[in-house]
Amino acid sequence: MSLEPLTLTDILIATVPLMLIFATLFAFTTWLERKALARIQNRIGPNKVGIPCTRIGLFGLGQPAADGIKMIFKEDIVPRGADRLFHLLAPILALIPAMLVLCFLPLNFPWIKNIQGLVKPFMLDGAVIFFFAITGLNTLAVFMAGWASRNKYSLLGGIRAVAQMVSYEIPLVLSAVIVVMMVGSLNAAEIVKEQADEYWFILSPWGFTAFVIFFIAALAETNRSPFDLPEAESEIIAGYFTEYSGFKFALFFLGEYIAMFAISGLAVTLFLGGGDGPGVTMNPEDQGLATEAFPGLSAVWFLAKIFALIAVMIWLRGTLPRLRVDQLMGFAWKFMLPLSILNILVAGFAWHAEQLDNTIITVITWVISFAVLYGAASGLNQLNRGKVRPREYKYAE
Amino acid sequence: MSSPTATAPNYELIQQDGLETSLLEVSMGPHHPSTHGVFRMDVKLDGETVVDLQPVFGYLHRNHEKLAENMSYLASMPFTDRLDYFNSMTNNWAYALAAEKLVEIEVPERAEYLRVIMAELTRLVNHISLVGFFINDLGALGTPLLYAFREREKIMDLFEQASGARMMCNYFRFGGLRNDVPEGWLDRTREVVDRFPDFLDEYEKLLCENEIILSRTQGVGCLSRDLAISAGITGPMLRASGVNYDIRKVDQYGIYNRFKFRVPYTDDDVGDCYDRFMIRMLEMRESIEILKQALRDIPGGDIIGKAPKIFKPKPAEAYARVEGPKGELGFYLIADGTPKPYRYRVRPPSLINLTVLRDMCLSQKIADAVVILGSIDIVLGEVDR
Amino acid sequence: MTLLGSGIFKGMAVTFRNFVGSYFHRERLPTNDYSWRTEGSLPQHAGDYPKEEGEQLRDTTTVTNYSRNFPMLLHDGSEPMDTIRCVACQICERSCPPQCIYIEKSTEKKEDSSGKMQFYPATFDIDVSVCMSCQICVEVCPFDAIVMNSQFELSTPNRFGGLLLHQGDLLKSNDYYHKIHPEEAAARDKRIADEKTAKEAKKKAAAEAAKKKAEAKAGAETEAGDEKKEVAE
Amino acid sequence: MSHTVGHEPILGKFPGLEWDEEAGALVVPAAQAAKIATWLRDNDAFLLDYCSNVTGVDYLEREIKEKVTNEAGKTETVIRIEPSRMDIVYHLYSMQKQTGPLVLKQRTNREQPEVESLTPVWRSCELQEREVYDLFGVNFMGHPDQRRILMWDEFEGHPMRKDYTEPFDYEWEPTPHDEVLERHQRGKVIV
Repeated sequence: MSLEPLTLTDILIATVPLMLIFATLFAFTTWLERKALARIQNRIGPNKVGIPCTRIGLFGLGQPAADGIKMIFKEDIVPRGADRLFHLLAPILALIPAMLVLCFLPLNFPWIKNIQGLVKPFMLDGAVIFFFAITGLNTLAVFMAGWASRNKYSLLGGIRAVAQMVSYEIPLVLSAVIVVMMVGSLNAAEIVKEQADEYWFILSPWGFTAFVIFFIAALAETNRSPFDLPEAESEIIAGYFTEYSGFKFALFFLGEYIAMFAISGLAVTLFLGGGDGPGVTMNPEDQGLATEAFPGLSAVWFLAKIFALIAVMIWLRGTLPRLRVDQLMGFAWKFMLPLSILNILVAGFAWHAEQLDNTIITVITWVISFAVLYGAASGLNQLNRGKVRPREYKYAE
Repeated sequence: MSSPTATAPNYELIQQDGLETSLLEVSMGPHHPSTHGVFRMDVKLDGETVVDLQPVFGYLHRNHEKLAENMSYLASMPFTDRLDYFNSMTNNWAYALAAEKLVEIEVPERAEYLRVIMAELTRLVNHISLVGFFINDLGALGTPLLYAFREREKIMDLFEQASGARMMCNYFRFGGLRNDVPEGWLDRTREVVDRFPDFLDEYEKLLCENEIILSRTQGVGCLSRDLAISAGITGPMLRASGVNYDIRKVDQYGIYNRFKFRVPYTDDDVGDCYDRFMIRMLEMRESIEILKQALRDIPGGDIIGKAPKIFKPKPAEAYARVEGPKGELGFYLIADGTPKPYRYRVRPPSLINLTVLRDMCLSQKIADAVVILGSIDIVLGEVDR
Repeated sequence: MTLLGSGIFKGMAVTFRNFVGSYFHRERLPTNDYSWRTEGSLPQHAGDYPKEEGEQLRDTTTVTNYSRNFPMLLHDGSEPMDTIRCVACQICERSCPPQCIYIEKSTEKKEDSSGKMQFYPATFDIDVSVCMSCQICVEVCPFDAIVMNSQFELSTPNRFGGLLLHQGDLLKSNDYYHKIHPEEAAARDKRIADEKTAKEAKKKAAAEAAKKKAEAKAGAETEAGDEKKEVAE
Repeated sequence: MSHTVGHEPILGKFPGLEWDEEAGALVVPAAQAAKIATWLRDNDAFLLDYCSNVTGVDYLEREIKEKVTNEAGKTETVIRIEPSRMDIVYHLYSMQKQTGPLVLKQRTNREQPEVESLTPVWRSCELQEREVYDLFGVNFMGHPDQRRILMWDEFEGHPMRKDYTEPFDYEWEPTPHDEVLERHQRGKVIV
């Protein structure tokens, strides 16, 4: 399919609404997170900030705006002896890659249908590779912040972040590889189409395993609890952004949440069928575009799935304590990596079994692969756990 | 047998290809989110591993002992509240016990029962919030802490109804208590005590099987039995190191000999953070048993014995100790016949339990140092006095 | 063998139950909506914060009824200074642990509410920035003149003057005391009344005994002598 | 109930060991403290393995008026001067035998107080002896790490001594009730 070259207007129409939507969603997500965490902890959460100059609370929906205003007007403090240039660049660099990858999520917004050229971003043939390449930049930003702050806690946080992000990149990519193997394409739109035609990959044993690995690695990539070591509050104050305040801190914050959207978006694309859902038919001949019951339904499904994943992230954050740094690395290298390699093998065999087009063989393959994966996971867990288990205690009368 | 002392591991800086490395010296505190107050640990790190650690005290020092020596006996009572501000009731009790040893006042029956009830409620408050803080130090986002505070609030309400204040109760007097509990207080306490096990069940479900908590706490901050005894560790921390020693059982002060309760302890010589955490969880159940018995048997009657109007003991020395929630809380008083104590000394369990902080933290990770500090259970008001 | 990650799932179930429960079970949600009715009615007591007005009046079990904050001086009648109970004996000043009470005794005596001639405090200041609400002044006071208030909205921009409460700020009527601490106030009034009757009975008995004694001793003495004796009592 | 430890068996074992009846304490000669402490800890009859409380007591020189009945049967007031001294008090318990306390006192002069550190015997003395050093100025020989603990390193003097006075340039934050404090400092007796 040949495409016309993009004009500036096309690019603006494609990117500006996207950024606005996700900035709004970011605001909403901070509110959602605070509210949900509060309820998990049996508090009320933000409930006062609503419409200014009135007593209408609107469940505290004005809170993100108030926070934003506060952040902007706060004094920007740079520690003496800090590397001012990199101290400034780090939050910007944290935001840019996260924003950039949003463009490659196969989101079918209604307005892009009319502009033929704008389909192109979704048809980037190496979307998945591109995604990982760009998100890898985030590591650099975090370390830059840690180093430039001239603070030992920041430095520790930066070092932790680099180690953690590099380690978890591997299971993250390896679990995405399975989907690429199954579809035979790196194109996000094609991956979605394949899932709409066949089944969502999360429903197969190897897909499920890959999804779990991907999700855990995604938590680690975005520094979410229980892998929030780079910003571990109880150990190293706030990690790499200890010395950030005001708008720079807000940028970090924004970048973190946008990265969350991006990586959940990728998880949705790879495993949860993208914009697929009731009322949506993916058009095989027109890659990535869908026939919808009403315009934008596909995008709504996509965002709903993203929010489902984010809700789970919040839930985990409200429940779990943090891992220790050696356990974190051990978990990546001793548990996730072997399991995802095994998963690739299992998926390969299963793919060949599916090629036979025999229902019985397919069912048997599924059962066997489920058993193999669960057994391997349990075994690895036992190996890693060692002697750690609940103990019995004595009582003296 | 020589006393086990701390030795730093023979750590050598690596020099390679002309590149010089050095240790990262981090000053954790005095304002750090998880030093539980203004406490400082000068930590030397090799990467994430703690190579050396020096606790630094004194940021909250107000010379409580000197203050008390320039004050009447009674006037020090409200200051004991501020030692360990989580357990003002047990602090009061220890001080009252020491003063009662000086002048030998009979404590009425009802007051003795109420003292036990207050002390055990305090133990619940302390252990439940300690566990909350401990899990917070592990990195949970305050959820267990806020559940703990939800329940603590109910007990705090009881304290407020009885004594007028939630934390600085100032409720005990030499020879009894300041005032009787209001009408219906015992019923409300019964209700709270009866519902507490449900909460503990929920709490245990949330925490005790969690794989992350297990792997974070087991094998971390091990304290051997010999070192624990030698270093004067007391309270749940001692029992977690495998020594069955509870002053409620040993001294049987007050009327603790009338209650049937068990003392949880571990038999193996591990004594890690998990043991300390679990011993506290189990101790709460035993406290509930004591509370149930005390609330069942409490008689009516006077609340304060015949204490002299002006407290002026003859020259004598007295040392009284109680099993506070944090360990052995002792008061050492020397009277010289004036209305002021000649010497007033607090034996702070928090400070002495910190003796072994360095030994437990060496060659652990920095994240563990925070957890170990959390599991020791310190309150800086008591450490620095 | 337990399920993989079962401990984590159990924990998540607990948090989920709390999440849902916080919407349905009041007691899971200890905090209340931080709101009061109108612009004018700022909170005065701790109980005002979590509670609606009506609810708070009905509730005698919580905060205001028992809590203590800073001391106040009691007076009996309508005119505070004329019926002040304090006689400036300075016991509280001496036994205050942080030494935050400052009293100056009046030079002349004045009639108190029961008609007795008494000293009164010319100055009675409490520095509430130092006061630690320990209630020892209340315990040592032999005249029931000082009791604990539960008012806590005392914040002020003036660090020195604003936190030094003067006699005028401290004087509160006995009715007010009954309103904030009903049980305690009733008990205290009962005790005062009991002591008074006991004292009067004792006095009466003593007087009668003395009378009898006097009569037995010197039945023939004049009435004037008897009167003299009674005065001496 | 906890059993107090009988002191009689110890008295004969070491020369110079005294029993202070009034305080109920064993007064050990300063040079032998560590030896006696080790013996008390390891002897099977005592097994005092747990040192609970360590503190110092500062006694100024004081005059004691005593009424003494002389030979003639008359009572007369005798003024006895008790010399100043410094006591370091140890409260010992046995965890194995669940007995205690036995009070051990090291007595020294208060001008140049110097005693033997018992930290090598009981680790629990480590921080408490540091505290006594800090607040009383007692020098513990053999203490592994004798530094100030509660006061800062530059601090001069030892605040728990009975004759300690605040330096004139003591930082003082004015409060509205300075007058009250002044009146108290003018020497009112606190009841």
